[in-house]
Amino acid sequence: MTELIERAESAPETETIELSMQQAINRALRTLLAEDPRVLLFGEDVGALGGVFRVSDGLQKEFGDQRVFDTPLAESAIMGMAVGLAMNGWRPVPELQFDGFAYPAIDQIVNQVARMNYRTRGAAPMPITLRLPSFGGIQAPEHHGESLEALFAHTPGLKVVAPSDPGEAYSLLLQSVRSDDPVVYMEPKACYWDRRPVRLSEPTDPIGTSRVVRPGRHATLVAWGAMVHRCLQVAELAAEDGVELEVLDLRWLKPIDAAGLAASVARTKRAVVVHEAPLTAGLGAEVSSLITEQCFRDLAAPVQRVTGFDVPYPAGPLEHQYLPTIDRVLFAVQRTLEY
Amino acid sequence: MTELIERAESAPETETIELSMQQAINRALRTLLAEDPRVLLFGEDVGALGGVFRVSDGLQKEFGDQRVFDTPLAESAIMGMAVGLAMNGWRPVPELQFDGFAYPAIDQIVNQVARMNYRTRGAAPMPITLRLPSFGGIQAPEHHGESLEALFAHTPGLKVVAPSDPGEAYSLLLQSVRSDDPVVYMEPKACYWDRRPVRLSEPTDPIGTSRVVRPGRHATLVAWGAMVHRCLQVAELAAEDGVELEVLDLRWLKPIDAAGLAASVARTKRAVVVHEAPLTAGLGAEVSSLITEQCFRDLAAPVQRVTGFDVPYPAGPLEHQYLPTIDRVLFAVQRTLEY
Amino acid sequence: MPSPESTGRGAITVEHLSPELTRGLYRDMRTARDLDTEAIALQRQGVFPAYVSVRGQEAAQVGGVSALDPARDFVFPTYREMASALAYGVEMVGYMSTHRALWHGGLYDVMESRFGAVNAVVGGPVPHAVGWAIGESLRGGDGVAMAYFGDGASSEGDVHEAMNFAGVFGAPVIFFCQNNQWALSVPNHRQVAGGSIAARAEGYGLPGVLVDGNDVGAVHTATAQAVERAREGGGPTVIEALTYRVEPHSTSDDPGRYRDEAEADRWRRRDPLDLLRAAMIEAGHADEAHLDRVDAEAAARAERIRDGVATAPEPHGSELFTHVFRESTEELSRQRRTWQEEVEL
Amino acid sequence: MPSPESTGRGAITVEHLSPELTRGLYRDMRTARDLDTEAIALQRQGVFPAYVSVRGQEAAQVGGVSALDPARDFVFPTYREMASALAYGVEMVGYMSTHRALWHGGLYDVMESRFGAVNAVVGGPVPHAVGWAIGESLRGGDGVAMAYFGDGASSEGDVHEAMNFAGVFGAPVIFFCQNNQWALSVPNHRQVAGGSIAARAEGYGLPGVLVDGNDVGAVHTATAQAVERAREGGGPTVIEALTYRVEPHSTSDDPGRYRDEAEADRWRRRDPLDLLRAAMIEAGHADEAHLDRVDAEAAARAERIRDGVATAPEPHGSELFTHVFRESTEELSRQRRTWQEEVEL
Ligand SMILES: Cc1ncc(C[n+]2csc(CCOP(=O)(O)OP(=O)(O)O)c2C)c(N)n1
Ligand SMILES: Cc1ncc(C[n+]2csc(CCOP(=O)(O)OP(=O)(O)O)c2C)c(N)n1
Ligand SMILES: [Mg+2]
Ligand SMILES: [Mg+2]
Repeated sequence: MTELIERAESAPETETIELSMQQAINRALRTLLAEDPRVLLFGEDVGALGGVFRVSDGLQKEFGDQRVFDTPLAESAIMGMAVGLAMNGWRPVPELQFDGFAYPAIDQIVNQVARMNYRTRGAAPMPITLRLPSFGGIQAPEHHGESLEALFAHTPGLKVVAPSDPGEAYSLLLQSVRSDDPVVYMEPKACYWDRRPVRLSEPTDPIGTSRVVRPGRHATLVAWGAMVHRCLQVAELAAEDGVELEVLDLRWLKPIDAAGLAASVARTKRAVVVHEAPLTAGLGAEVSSLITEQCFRDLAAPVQRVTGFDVPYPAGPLEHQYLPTIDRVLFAVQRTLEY
Repeated sequence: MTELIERAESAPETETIELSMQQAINRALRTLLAEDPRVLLFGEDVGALGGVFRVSDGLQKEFGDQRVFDTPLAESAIMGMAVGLAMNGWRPVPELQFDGFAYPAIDQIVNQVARMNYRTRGAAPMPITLRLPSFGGIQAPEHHGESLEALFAHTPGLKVVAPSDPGEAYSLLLQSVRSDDPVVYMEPKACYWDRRPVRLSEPTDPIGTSRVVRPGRHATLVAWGAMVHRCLQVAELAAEDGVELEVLDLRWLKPIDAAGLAASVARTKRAVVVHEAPLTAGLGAEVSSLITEQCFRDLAAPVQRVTGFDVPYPAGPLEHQYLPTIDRVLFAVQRTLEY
Repeated sequence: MPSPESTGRGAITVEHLSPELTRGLYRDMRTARDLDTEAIALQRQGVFPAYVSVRGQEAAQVGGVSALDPARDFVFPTYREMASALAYGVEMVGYMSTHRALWHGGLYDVMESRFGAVNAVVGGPVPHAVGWAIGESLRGGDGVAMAYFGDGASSEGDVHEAMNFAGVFGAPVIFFCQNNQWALSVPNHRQVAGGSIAARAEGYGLPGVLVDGNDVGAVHTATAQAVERAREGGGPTVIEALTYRVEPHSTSDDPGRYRDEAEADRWRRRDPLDLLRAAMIEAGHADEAHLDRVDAEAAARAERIRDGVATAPEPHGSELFTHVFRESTEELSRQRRTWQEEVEL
Repeated sequence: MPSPESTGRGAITVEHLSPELTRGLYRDMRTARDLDTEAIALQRQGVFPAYVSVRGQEAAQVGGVSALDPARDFVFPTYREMASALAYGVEMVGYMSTHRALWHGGLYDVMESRFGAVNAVVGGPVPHAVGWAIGESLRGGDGVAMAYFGDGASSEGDVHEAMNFAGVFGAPVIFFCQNNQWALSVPNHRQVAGGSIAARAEGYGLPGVLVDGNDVGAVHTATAQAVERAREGGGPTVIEALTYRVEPHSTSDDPGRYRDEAEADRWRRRDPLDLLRAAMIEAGHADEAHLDRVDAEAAARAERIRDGVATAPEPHGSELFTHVFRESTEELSRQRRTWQEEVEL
């Protein structure tokens, strides 16, 4: 793994190279640390270890333990510390080790980080990017497969993003850390090791835009993170039967690209939203509502939601029965086409 | 205030008396403490003070400080303690003093309370009712006007309820505390002092049912907590113009009464959902999606959402510009009627 | 260590302080006292929806904050830091407007004041102070962060996490606990296991100081020592200023339900302003005439602040949307239009 | 107080214990060691997705838990309590199945075992133990709760809140910290301000005991004293058993990135099983023949458990829905039907 990162490191920024998402994020962090001396990386085990997913591998060595450092094991203090660092002119990039361990920090995130700019009428902005390994699919222990996007998206003052491939991960992270607003950057663990040829490029699309990763005309599949790939698999299969599915990678989960959703569904007339989080009050409900509000007359069928079930995220053998399967998405596509 | 409670106390359980919601909840707690020696009430200032809203007034005196007691000021430990008490055979009824101070306890609520029964495959049930003074409308300080229902409803393993009047508050609390599942009982602060003639009655409707508080045929207004009354005001005004609005008090926010929503909207063809929480990823999106999924062919217009804005809950003078106003609901009704 | 004073008895001395300092302390404490009185009146008149009094805690607040340098330090307050704000030089109409509920965090500029926004989350701002202090060390600056919290707040996990972080990073931060012996209706012995917040410091390898919170000179000296140590790289200190909440928790509270006013009365009789006044005269730092003049100036300033806050304009509804983000979003612009069309009308 | 042993040197004695007790301790520690070895092998074979070793912590775990009474006490474990579970009498195929990821909390009956579910939230179960203990006092029972946590967990706010609650309520709970000197990649000196978790106890008015965690007799005795005190109404105790995590944090970890294995080697050479074996022979509690027999029995039992867990049936997909609520909901039944029709097929 180390060699791969080294190889990646030696390539100049514009070249197209094969990288995993974990390497791409590492590259982005390096770019950010190098370009802005106010950027600080910290969290549990992000220093010498380089993070449990090696995302910050080598960064402490390169930038020193004043820029990249470990904290004691306390999530609330990590986020609270980020607030104070921001108020002293830094641009904190804290990591919380896993999605499920963001819960102990929710008070600081919701009651402090998200509203400090508001509370101070703009005097104390919070240019904080919370890096959060997120979502499931890797047969991890309990609390290591959670999807918190609905909670973050519901919190005024936060922006939320989830990349789905290495190139996206790179440019979206640059965009997040350079933003003066707090961003929750959700890293889909299941994609960390996906290697793809990528061009490491500067962000070009504005914050809050989605992207069509596969055009189609019979229905739109909306997803983020690893579920984008699930949807691409489904589109591949459907294509064999002559059904052309458009796959839209929402990526910004707050602000949501309402216009992008409307543009796609106005053409396809049908939509299926797919996510890992449980159904009830999941972000799929927001996506479904936004589409319906904008495309009511165009819609040929109600927006379908294919999501995790309303059950706690299960252990290994049941994980793949919990997460949206290809079959479930196909059934939903069929339902919407035959409605 | 004390005299009112005393008067309420002397009335036999079946009589119809005038009570505020705060008194009705007090009565329900008294009933519960008396009927089941395993019920324990605890939290910040619930003992001698009787709670900042006097909801537990007199209960420590009546049942002793072993059944009704203050804890130190630490929300996470309050909920964590509830878990341990439940595992030792008690039926804990913790209070967290205000909605915004539930955030420090979210880890214990989501990662522990909500999934202990699941984690132990049914060996360690969590018959915990979290009483949470909730929602806005009383010009309170920051963090005292928050609406957390979307977060709770999204959490597998929790049930969530919000009463809208004193009689409901009474019977829904009996039902919540007697349930073997964890329930978040959200008390609409703005309704605490609303006095109404009520019949204190045993719960009859099953958990997860809504109720129609005003029948109508032109559109359905869906709400919970204090917004039910806002919707009733709107219905009153609309009736002057010959528009008959049905008002549905959702009350159970998890499980949601999908069938009740469908039955109403199948008749009225139109729906407006009203809540205090911010729009994006609020529970209104779930309600809207549930209605649309079930009544797609019947719907004459997309479900309208009238909600708080996507901004942190504001201070006094702006509160009433943040919360859904009568005008905003009327505009939405007009939009759906004219769609 | 707890002196007999800390039980609500005994006089104080200011012999060890400069007359200039004690005069400044007296002026700020007196002004805060008068402003507090005005604020309670404003609440009774319905101008403030509620108010949290600092009465009796002026020595703890002014004594501590006066050891800081507003040009390089940074204060992280709770919701009960009016006298600290005043003594630190915060623009007080802006500060008091939080009590008129004009804006939750207050209307002063927190960055310019180097005094954080009013914070209602008990314990919540304490890790901010530690983060700020760590950031100060990283910058190579010599500023010190002051984290205020109450005896009740000491029970919160955040305070522990913050102390541990501060210890591990050796951060220049003062953990300043105003132990006013009540957390709303809960007294110390049902709140603070072991009975002392200062005593917790040792467990983190930090110095802990218990000081008579009604003795402004003692508070000032203890804080000045801690600030000096922090500034010189000696790391954090925990200070516990033992005082008493002589007023109700807030104007909405009814302490008759939970405490014996005899105890409060004993503390009322040991008023920090009276103690300071007597000590100043005894030490020859001022005479009655001087102090009377200061009293008059304080009252006048308190009135000006009162008038300012009572007549301050309400924020415009559009401010709902202005400060949510630095870079706003289309969705929020859309909601703002809805507000304009359907609420502002 | 820290003895020279706690730096990884020195022999132990069991003279003060009964031969019967030390034989039991040896049997359990040996069985746990063998089961640990089997578990690491199962992980390498791909049967376990991951495993967290207890190697080197058997004395801390078995010594402590053996002071409890499984008929009336209750244990609240973390994710690294295999030797405790075994010594406490938990059904071990059910316990180990958590490592095969068959069910997150394990498949043993936690209420019947009086041993809580495997809990992955660092610090999270500590307040549960306090709640249980408060409930026990309220019931008038004489059970004691045991809260396990690590040195890393001591940084979490929950642990502080729990200790403070326990102190205020005088709850019969043992806060048992296994200080294995590492929290994943973070060593004590970057984790525990002040350097000792036991030293924190005083700040809560509680007794704190630092004990050599590789000396099973010392751990047992310290815990037995704390249990007795708690049972008699004397309230909580904080015990810090100083030991060392000789293995990686988990089978997914790579300690070469962050620590010098020379230190780990020193601790490996001070193996708690070797120490106990030597001390038993010296004290005449057992001879080599007896211990060899126990070794053989332990190995055989570990193999049986290994076989049991390796061949245990996977849970049926319908269990996704079975335990969410005691009283399930229509919505969940509908989702279960979706699962049946679209996933189970
Ligand atoms: C996290 C949190 N929980 C609960 C409250 C409600 N509350 C406001 S003040 C208070 C008591 C605080 O006591 P203390 O920390 O001693 O401060 P004091 O009011 O005495 O200055 C409580 C419980 C809050 N503001 N924040
Ligand atoms: C709340 C929380 N944060 C982070 C983690 C990730 N994590 C798992 S174990 C661990 C280190 C724990 O160290 P310690 O408490 O010393 O226990 P040990 O593993 O040494 O037994 C971390 C950071 C977690 N499980 N829970
Ligand atoms: Mg106090
Ligand atoms: Mg450890």
